[in-house]
Amino acid sequence: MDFDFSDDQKFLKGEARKFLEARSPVSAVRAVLDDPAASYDKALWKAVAEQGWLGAAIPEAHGGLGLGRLELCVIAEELGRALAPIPFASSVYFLAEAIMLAGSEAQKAKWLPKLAAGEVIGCFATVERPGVLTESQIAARVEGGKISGAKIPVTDGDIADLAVVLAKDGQRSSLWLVELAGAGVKRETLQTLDPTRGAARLTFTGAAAERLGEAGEGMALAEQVLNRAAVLLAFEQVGGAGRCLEMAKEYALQRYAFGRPIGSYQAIKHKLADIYIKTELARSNAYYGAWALESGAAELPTAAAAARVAGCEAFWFAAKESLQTHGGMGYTWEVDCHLFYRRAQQLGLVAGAAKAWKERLVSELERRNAA
Amino acid sequence: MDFDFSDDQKFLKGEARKFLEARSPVSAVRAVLDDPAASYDKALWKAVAEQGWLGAAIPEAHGGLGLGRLELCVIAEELGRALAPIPFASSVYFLAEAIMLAGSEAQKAKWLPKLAAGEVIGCFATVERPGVLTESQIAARVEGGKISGAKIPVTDGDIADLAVVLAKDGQRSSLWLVELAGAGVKRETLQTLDPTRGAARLTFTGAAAERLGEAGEGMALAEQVLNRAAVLLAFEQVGGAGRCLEMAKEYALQRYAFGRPIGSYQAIKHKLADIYIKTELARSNAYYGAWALESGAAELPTAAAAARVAGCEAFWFAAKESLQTHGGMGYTWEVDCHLFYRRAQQLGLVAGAAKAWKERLVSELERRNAA
Amino acid sequence: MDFNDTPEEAAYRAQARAWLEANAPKTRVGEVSHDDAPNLEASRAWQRKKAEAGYACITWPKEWGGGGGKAWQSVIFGQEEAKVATPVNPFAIGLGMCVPTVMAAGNDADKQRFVKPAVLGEEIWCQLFSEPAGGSDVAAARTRAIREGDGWVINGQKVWTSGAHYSDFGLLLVRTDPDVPKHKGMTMFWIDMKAPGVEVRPIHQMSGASNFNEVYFTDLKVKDSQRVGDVGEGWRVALVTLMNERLSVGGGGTGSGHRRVFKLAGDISTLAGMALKDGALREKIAEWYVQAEGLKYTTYRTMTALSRGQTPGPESSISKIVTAGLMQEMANAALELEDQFGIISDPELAPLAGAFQMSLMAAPGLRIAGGTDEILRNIIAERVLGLPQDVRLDKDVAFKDIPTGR
Amino acid sequence: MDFNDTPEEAAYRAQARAWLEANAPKTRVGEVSHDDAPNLEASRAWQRKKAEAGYACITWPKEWGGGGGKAWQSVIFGQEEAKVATPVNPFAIGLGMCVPTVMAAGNDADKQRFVKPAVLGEEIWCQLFSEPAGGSDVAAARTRAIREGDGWVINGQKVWTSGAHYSDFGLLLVRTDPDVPKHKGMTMFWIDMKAPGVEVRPIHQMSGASNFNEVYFTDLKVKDSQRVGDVGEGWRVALVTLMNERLSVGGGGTGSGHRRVFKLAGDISTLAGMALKDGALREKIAEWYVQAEGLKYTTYRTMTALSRGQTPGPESSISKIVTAGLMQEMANAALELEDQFGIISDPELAPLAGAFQMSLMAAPGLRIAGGTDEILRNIIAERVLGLPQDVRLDKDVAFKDIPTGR
Repeated sequence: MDFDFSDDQKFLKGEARKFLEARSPVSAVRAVLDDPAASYDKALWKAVAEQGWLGAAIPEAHGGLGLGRLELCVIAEELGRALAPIPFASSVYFLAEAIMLAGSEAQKAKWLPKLAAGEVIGCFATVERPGVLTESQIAARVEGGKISGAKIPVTDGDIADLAVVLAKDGQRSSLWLVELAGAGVKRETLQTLDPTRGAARLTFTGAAAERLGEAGEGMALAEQVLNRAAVLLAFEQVGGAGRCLEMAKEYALQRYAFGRPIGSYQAIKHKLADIYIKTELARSNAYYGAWALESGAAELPTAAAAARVAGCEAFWFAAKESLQTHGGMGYTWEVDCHLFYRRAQQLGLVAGAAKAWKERLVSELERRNAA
Repeated sequence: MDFDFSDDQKFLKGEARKFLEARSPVSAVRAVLDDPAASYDKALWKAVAEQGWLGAAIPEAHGGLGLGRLELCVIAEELGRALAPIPFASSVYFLAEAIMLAGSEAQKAKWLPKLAAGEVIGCFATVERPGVLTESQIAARVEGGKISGAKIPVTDGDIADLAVVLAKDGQRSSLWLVELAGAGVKRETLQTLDPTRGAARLTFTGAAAERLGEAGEGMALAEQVLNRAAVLLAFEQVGGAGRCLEMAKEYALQRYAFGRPIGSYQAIKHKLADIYIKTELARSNAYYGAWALESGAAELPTAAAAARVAGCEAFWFAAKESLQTHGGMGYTWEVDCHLFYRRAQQLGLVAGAAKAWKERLVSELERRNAA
Repeated sequence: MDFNDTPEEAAYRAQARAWLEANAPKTRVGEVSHDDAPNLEASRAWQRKKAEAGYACITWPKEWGGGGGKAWQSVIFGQEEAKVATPVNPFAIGLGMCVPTVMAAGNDADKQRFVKPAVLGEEIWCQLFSEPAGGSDVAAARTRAIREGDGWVINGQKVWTSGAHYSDFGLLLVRTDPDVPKHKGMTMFWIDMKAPGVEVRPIHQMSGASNFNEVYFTDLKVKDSQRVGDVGEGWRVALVTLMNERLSVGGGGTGSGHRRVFKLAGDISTLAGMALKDGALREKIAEWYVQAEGLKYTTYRTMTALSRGQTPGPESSISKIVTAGLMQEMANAALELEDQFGIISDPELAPLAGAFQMSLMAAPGLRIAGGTDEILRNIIAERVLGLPQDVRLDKDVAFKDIPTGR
Repeated sequence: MDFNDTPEEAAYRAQARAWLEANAPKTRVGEVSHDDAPNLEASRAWQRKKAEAGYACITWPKEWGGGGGKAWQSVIFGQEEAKVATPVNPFAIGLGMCVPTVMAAGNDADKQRFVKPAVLGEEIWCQLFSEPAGGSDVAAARTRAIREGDGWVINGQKVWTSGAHYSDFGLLLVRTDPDVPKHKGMTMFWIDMKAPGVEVRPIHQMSGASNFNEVYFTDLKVKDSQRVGDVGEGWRVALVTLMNERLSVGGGGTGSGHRRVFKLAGDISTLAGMALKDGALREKIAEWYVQAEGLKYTTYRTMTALSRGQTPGPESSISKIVTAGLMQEMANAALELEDQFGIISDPELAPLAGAFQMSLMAAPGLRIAGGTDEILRNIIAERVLGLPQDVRLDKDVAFKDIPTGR
C-alpha cells in the first residue's frame, strides 16, 4: 500500500507553490480580471513553460519532461490554489491529452513539442448549446476537410492556436484538429462568470480540419479526454478549496465581533469543519483518480467521475461558505472571495457539471454490478 | 384575507390540548409501546369518541357534529403533538372520508353514525408490496362479491372492524368495503418501527366485499382520499414537530456542559432555529391545504402534496435533531425522543412517502403550467 | 379561513385600485444605484401624489402627513401598488426607519421640521449605523463625537449605507464616551449629508454593482440640537430604528424562482433526456416550491394578524434566511442544467437573459445584508425560542478595553 | 502511488494469511451484549492463539507479550483477519485504551500484574469515564473518592460503559478534590469489577438493544496502590486514554450502504418506474458513493503514512461524523423507496431482511457515541484547523462552584 505521492512529487509540489506565490500572486489574477482586453497572464504562461510544466507528462521524445500524470496532479493542485490565469487546462489536460490519446505519430511529432514549449495554446471545442452534450445535438460538419458550424462556449478559444473540435462528417462525429489562425475561423470573446479564464464562440466557415483519431469515434474519444481532464481539474478544485479554507480561517482569527474572534463561535467553527471534511473527501477521491489515470486502470471512468463529483462539491461549498465567513467584506470587489467563487463555477462547469458526472458514475457502477 | 383559524377553532384547539395532556400523557403512549398485546389505547379511544372528535366533520344528519375540516385540522395537530396511540387517522381521515367521498346514501347512513360514535374502527388497505402503489401491481380480486388477496401493511388492520380495500373485478380496480369480523379474513399483526400505531397483513379468502363508489374508479378515488388524509396528517406532523422543538428547547435550557446550558452554544441554537424554520414552513403549507380541503378547491391536489412534503420534512428533521440535542440520553429507551422518531417515520410513510408526493406535486404543476 | 377580502377590505381595495389606475405613472424606473443614475424626480412626484391622497405612510396620523389608516389598509394598498408600474422607492429607509426614530426620540422642533417633508418625498434619509469594524456587531460603533463648545465634532467612517449618495439627511450613531460599556456610550444625531466633512464613496460589490456606500466624516460639525435622544442613549434610540430593518430587507422574489427553473428545464436536456423529465430536478423543484409557497403563506398569516388588528407572530423572521439560501441553491442548480454553457453571463446569449447567472452573483449579498444567516439564526434562537445569549465578553467592560484583536 | 504491497509487505501478508488459514476458527460468534450472552471463551481462546504467535498487540514490545512489530504489520494483519471468521473482540477497549494507560502512567507492579494477562485475553477491561451529568464534558466527573486510612472510598455513577458486565477490571476516573478547578481535582484508579460496591446495570437503548451499561459505586473501597498516576493528575492520565477512543469508534460499514440501496432499488418501483432508473435516487447514490469511497481512500492515506513509518495526518478525524450521517440519510431514503411498506421492521418481511430499518434505529446512536457530531466538529475546528476554544466558564473556578443549573 503506497497511496500517496512520493517525496519527489511532494518536493515538486512545494517548489510549484513557491514559484506561483512569487509569479502568480492574486494581484496578477486581478490584473486579468480588471483588464477587459486581457484574458490570460502572458508572463506567467511563459514562465510556466520555462519550468517545463506544460510538458511534464509529455514524453521526452516529443520535447516533454517525460514525467508522469502524478507530477501533473501536484502541479494542478497548486495552479488551482493560485487561481493561475493561464490556458493550462485547455492546452495540457485537453489538447495535449487528446493528441497523446488519439493522435498519429505525425500529429504527435508536430504538436507535442510546441505544446511542451508553450508555443501553442490549445482549446477543446465540443459544445454548441445549453445542456449536456449529446451526439444528436452536434451540428458542426466537415466536408472535404473543411469544417463549418459554431462552438460555444470554448474556454480559451479567444487565445488558442489549435482547437480539438467535435464535428460530423458522416452520421457520427469525429475529433478534428483545426488551426485557428487559418481562414474560415471567427472568434468572439464571451462575457462569463470568471473573466480570469476567457472563453469564446468559435464560428467555422470552411476552415481546414485534420482528423484526430478514428473516424466516427468522436464522442468516445471526447469522453476519454474528459475523464483524464476531470482528474486533473479535481486537483485544481482541491487546491482552490484548500485556499478558501485557509482564507476563511485567517479571517476568522483576526476578525472580532462582540469582543471575541469570530473563529471562536461554533457557527463559524462548524462551517469551517464542514469545509475541511468535504475537502478531504475530495482529496481522497482525487488521489484515487490520479492512481487510475497514471496506471491506465480500467477503473478510470468511475474514478474520474468520483473525483469530479467530489471536487465540484468541495470547491463550490468552500468558495461560498468562505465568502459567507467574510461577511460584508466578502461581498466586496476588493476582497478576493469572489475570485474563488467565480473560479469554483468555472472549474465546475468547464468539463461538464457534476450533475452529468453523477449520472455517468452510476451508469458505470451499474455496468460493473452487471459484470 | 383571513388566512388563520377562527377564535372558535383556536378555542377548540386549546381544549383539545388540555384534554390530551390529561388523557394521553406520554406514559399512556408508552403503555401501548411496552405491551406487545396492546396496539391502541382503548380508554382514550372511548374518551375521544365522547368528545365527538370522531364525528367532527361528519354531518349531523349522520350523527356527527357537522363542523368542518378546519376543526378536524386543529384536533389533528393536537393528536400529533400528543402521539395519541389511537386509530384516529385510519377511522376518520381514511375510512370516514372515503365513505363521505364515494359512499351511497345507504352506506353513509349505515356507517357514519357508527364511526362518529367510535363503534367502528376503520382501515385503508391498498398496498401489497414494497414500493409506490400502482394499479398494475394490484393482485387482489373480487369475484361475485367475494374478495381474495393480501394487503400489507394495513395500519390498524389488526383492530379495525371495517376496511376500505382496493381490488380489481375487471381490468381496473375499485374500492370495496369489507367487514373484517366476517369469514374469509385473516389478520397477522406486523412488527413495525412504531408499535404505538399498529399494522397488520390482511389476507382475504372469499370475504364478502361491497363496492364503494364507481366501478373501475378505485385508483382515482384512493388518490382523492389520500389528498384529504395528507392534509390532516400534515397537521399531526406539525404538532409532532412542534413538540420535538419544545422538548429540545427544554433540555437545552436545563442541560449544562462546560459550565453553561447547552442552549447557549450556537451549534444547538442554530439547530433549533432550523427546526423552527422547517416547522413554520410546514405549518403555512398545512394551512393552505386546510383551506383547499375545507373549501373543496380545485387546488387540493397541489395543496395536499405541498402540505405532505413540508410536513414529512419538518417532523423527520425535528425528531432526529431533537434526539441529537438530547445527546446520549436521547438514545435511551427511557427518554421520549425515540417515540417521536418512530412516529415521524410512521406518519411519513403511512400515506406514501414524501418522495412520491414530490412527483405528484410536480406533475400537478406541469398540468397547471400547460393549462 | 379564506383568501377573500372582508366587505370592508374589498371596498378599500377597490378604491385604492381605482385611484392607482387613475394616478400611477405607466413606466417603471430603473433601480437607484451608482451604476444607473437615479431618476429621483419621478419618485418624488409619485410620493407626493400618494401623500396628498393619504396613501403615503397610511398608518401615520394625518397631522404628520400620513393617512390616519389601519395596518391592513397599508398592506392592501401595497399589494395593489405592486401590480402597477411605479417608480422605485428611495424613501423606504427614511420613512421605514429614520423618521419614525425622530418621531419617537427627537425633539418637537425636529419633528415639525422633518416629518412632513419626508412623507411628501421632498427629503430623503439614510441610516448611518454599520462600521467596518462592526458588521454584525452594530453596537461596536467607533465613529467618535467630541463636544466642542455648544456642539460636537465628528470623525470616523460608516459603511453599507444605502442611498447615501442621494440622501439629504442621515441618522448617525456615534460613540460619545469610550470609557463606559459599549451600549452606554453612544449617542444619536441627525446630520445634513451635504454638509462639509461628509464624504460619500460607492462600495464596489462582487456583482459589479454599487448599491451601497462608505461614508467618511472628517471634523464634521453638528449642533447639540441635532441630537436625537439624550447623550449616552444612542443604543436605545438605535434599537427603535433596527426593529424595522430586518423586516424591510425581507424576501426578494424567490417566489418566481422555481417557475424560472421550470422554464429553463423545458428546453434543455440532460444525459437522461429533457431536463424537466429528470427525477432529481423534479424533486428539487418540489422542495423549492414548498419552501417558496411556505414563505408566501407565512406572510399571509402575518397579514391576517394585521387585518385582525393583532400583532403578528415571529414567523416572519424566517423569510430572508430561507429566501437567500433558495436563491443561491436554485441559481447553482440552474447553471448545472445549462452545463458548460452556464458559465456564459451575457444576457444576449445566456438562457433566460442570464437571470440565474445574475442571481448566483447576487445571492451571497442577500445571505449577508441586513443580518447574516448566522445572526438571523441567533435572533430566532434568542428572541423567538428564548434560548440564552452566547457568552458576552463585551458587556461589562469599558468600550475602549473590549478586545478587538488590534 | 499504487495499491500493491511492497515485497516486504507482501511477504508479511502471505505469512499472516497462511497462519490465519491454519488457525482461525471457522465460525463467527454474535456480538457480546446483554441481549445475546457473550461467548467469551471462544474470544479468549482466539486472543491467546494470536498472542502466542505474536499477532496480538503486534506493535507492543515482546517482553509485554506483544509482537514487537511495526504499525504497518498490524494494519495488514487486521485486513487479513477481517477476511476470515473470527470471534468478536471484547479486548479492544482494554488493549486499545486501558492497558496502554496503565503502561504509560501505572506503577511497575501494576504493569507486571496486568499487561500480559490482558494481551493473552485472560482479563478484560472496561473504561469508566462518562457520567450522567457529564456526557461530552468528560472532565465534569462527579464520582467522588475520599481518603480513608491508606485507601479510598468511592461513591457515584458512571454511564455508557461498554462491556462492564463481562469485564474483570475497570479504569476509573474520579473526583478527589472539588475545591480546585475541574481539570486539577481528578485522580485515576484501576478497580476490580467484581468487588463489592460495584453494580452494573444495562442501558436500554431506543433500538431495543443494550450494548452499554450504567455502573454504580456504593462505598467501594480501593487501595491507594490502585492509583494510576498521581493524585490530582487524573485528567492528564485520562487524555492518554481518550486519544485512542475516537479512532476506535470509527467507521461502521457504510462502505456497503450504497450497494444495499442499489440492490433495493433494483426490485422496487416508484411512480416513474423502476427505482434504479429514478434520477433523484441515482444522484443520491452517486453522492453517497463518493463520500463512502472518500472515506475508504482516506483510511488508505492513513495506512500509507503508517507503512512509511510516518505519523498519519488528522484526516481520519472525519470518518465517524461522515459515516453516521450517511447511515441515517441512506436508511431514511431507503424507507422512502419502500414507501408504505417501509414501516415494517420484521426481518422476515422487510426488504434486505430489514437492514435499513435496523440502521435507521442505530444511526442516532452512532451520531452520538464517542463524540457527538457537534463535539467532533469542535475537535476538527480546534485541533486540526487551530481555531480558538469557545469561551470557557468552567476553567478557573473551583469545581464545586461551576454552574450546573441545579
